[in-house]
Amino acid sequence: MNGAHDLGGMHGLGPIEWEVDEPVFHHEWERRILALTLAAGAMGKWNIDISRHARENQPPAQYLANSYYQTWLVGLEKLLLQTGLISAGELASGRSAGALPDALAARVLKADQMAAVLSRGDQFRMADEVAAKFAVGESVRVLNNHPTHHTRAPRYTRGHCGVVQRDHGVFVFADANAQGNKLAQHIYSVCFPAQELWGDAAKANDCVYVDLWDGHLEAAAG
Amino acid sequence: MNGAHDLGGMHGLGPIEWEVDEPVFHHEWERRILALTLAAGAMGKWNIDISRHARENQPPAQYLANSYYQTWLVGLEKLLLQTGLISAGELASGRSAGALPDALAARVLKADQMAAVLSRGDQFRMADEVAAKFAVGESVRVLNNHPTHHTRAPRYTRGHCGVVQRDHGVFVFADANAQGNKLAQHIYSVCFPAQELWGDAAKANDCVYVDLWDGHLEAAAG
Amino acid sequence: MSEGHDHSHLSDTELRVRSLESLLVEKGIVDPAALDTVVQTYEEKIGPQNGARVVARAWSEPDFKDWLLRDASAAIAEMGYHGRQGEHMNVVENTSQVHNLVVCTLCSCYPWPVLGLPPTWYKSAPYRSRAVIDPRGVLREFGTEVPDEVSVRVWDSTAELRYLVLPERPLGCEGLSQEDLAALVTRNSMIGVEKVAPPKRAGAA
Amino acid sequence: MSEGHDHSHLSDTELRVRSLESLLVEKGIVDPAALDTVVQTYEEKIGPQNGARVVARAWSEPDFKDWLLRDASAAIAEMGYHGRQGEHMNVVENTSQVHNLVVCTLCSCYPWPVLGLPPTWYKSAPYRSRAVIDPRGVLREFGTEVPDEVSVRVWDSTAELRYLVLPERPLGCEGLSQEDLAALVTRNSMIGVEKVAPPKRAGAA
Repeated sequence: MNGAHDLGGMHGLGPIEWEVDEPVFHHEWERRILALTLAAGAMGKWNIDISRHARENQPPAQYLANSYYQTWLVGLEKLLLQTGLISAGELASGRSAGALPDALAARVLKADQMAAVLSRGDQFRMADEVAAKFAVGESVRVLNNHPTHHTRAPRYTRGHCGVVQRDHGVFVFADANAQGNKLAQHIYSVCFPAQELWGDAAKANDCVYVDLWDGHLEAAAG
Repeated sequence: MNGAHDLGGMHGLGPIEWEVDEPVFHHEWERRILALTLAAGAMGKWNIDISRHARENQPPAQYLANSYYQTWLVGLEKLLLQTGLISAGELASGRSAGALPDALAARVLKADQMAAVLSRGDQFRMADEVAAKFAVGESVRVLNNHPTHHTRAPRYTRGHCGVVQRDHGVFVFADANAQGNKLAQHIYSVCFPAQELWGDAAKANDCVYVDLWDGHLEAAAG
Repeated sequence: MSEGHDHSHLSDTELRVRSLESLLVEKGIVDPAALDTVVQTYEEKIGPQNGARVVARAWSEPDFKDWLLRDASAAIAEMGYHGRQGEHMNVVENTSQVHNLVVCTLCSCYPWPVLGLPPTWYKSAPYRSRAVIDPRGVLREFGTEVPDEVSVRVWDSTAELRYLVLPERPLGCEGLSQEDLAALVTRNSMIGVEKVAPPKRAGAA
Repeated sequence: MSEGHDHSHLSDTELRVRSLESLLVEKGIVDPAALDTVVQTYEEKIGPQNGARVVARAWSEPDFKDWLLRDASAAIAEMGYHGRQGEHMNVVENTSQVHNLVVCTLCSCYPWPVLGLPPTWYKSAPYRSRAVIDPRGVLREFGTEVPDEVSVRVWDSTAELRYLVLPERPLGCEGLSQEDLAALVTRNSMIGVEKVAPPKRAGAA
């Protein structure tokens, strides 16, 4: 979706407010929403792309006004409701209206399992043997598509040409994964000259590298 | 500027909430800010493009949360301060700290003059004899520029090709006018096939017409 | 955001506008009577009835219609409609093959002398964002279904040209006066989000 | 918006989070001890000191540096750093000709196992919007001037690949242990918004 989250190239968002010796968290509730999000995610009811979409798919004024962890809260509430893990009544009251079914309860991570899960991480590579559509050195163009669903091709790359700099291998395609479909595609690191993206005001020797899937690209004249 | 005001093609902004038998104004303050804006504008301290930029150049979250007339209020306060017609202290207190200089006071419109000004309108055409850079029927590409200043070339047209459908003649160039520079340029109605702008999901027989100046365009291969 | 928050926000706005008005009046930057003139002009005098008369005349007088499509500013001015935000007019004609829709994606430009001030939805982010990328979806939201074989032309008012849609004259208008025809023409049909409905026949339910 | 409004908004958030936590615990969706494990992991165990050790080793051991640039995931895992948000690592090297900068314009992807959780500015709209269109302006805001003849390469983390910048080893590091070298390496230098400063000499002001 062409949402407010797709920030690359936007103007008017003000100076970068960096903080010396910034703490990891600024508020206790930030610790809690990080932990709740990772723990609830372990139930396996959604994947990372569904979760990204839940966060980005907010009214743009709200997305831009929210802090990072406020957006995590919005996303988690939405995912818990969408998947039926909690009901709207439970969310409003903060009280459970019934225990979790046994099959789900069995998936709840204990502390030691959690440590193992964080240390192992997730698996986004896929074992499928999929031929690469593009070769390193090839010129590609990002398809000028504007889907309303989740996509990882930023708007500032659409319709622009770059060169495949590296083939990262076969991964799950995020745009489809956000809709619950597992497609195996190559991801490429595509190098875009800054002037191709932003015009002559950009510097001739600068460039932007973007990781894009087969589904985002078409061959371009070299 | 690539601001939140440049809304063409954005998703996630919700349904269109139209109202049956909508009144011209919903609040008394809307009447007042409309009138104040037109009356203060008559002092000639800014032009329409400076005024548009004052409105659009707000923090994006604020721009999107504000109603139309709230944005007019933000714009007018900013213009009055920038041009020195009022001081920050006067704005904060709502009380005048000194009378207007005579030269400015002479420009204040009385009621009958206001009626004439509204009925006459403004003049955006320029008498300059400027050769058209493009002919009707010619293919043009919108320059892929991303200036931080005011521009009337929407982001969704940048880098895209269309055909000059009509030459409207010579007008003041908005992008420069917003910076106080009067440049005379032709404006063209450029027809973009919807698929050129939005990809294959758009309908083949739909199109978008955008009014663009010489300064926004370059020749494209037919 | 709660309703409560929204209301307090609106009344902050109200206070800011009142304070600004009293400052500008006290400082002599604006004349109170001139402010009233502005409000009266756009609340009472100028509105879509002007555009409706232009449309009705174009439906009735082929020469006027030709003029209107060729030089809208002059043809409209001849009917007495001119001025701010309508200095440079263009009229685009709906036909059986073409449906036109007007938007201003960058702000909310609108032809004031013929349509008055724009309605809230025209100025809203949902309309401005979607009219160019999903015009048929927008039209559907207004109950207007445009057949696939008809081209939709969207006019984004990015410059000082202002657009008025000349809707198709509905069937069943034979013998109607220009005044009766004008009464059929809605503001929305001149923006292009709906069509003009045929006249209700006397005695029909 | 006033300060007061902002505070009440934050405490709304606090209440919502507390209510959600007590619901999820009561319903058995999360285990309270597992929540504490998450917080401890990212607040106490994992942070930029991990990445700094990777950098110091790459500065000290040419074979490790080659491995790191060729297969970052494996080289970094060998040092014991792996897991969530660092499954597929890439290391990009700053040289006298190239300066690298990492961003995630679409959300805030960041290599957690080597840098910990991202700082607020990295997740903010100002950084995410400008890093790709005006990287030199962003660098200047961090006090980093990149000469015109040096290429700036921006890495937008749009997929599940995570980026770590290998900064240039500063002058004056002769004889420093890997531990001393690691102490020079800042989080910001591994995102690419600053360079690593040379060590302060003993006795220098």
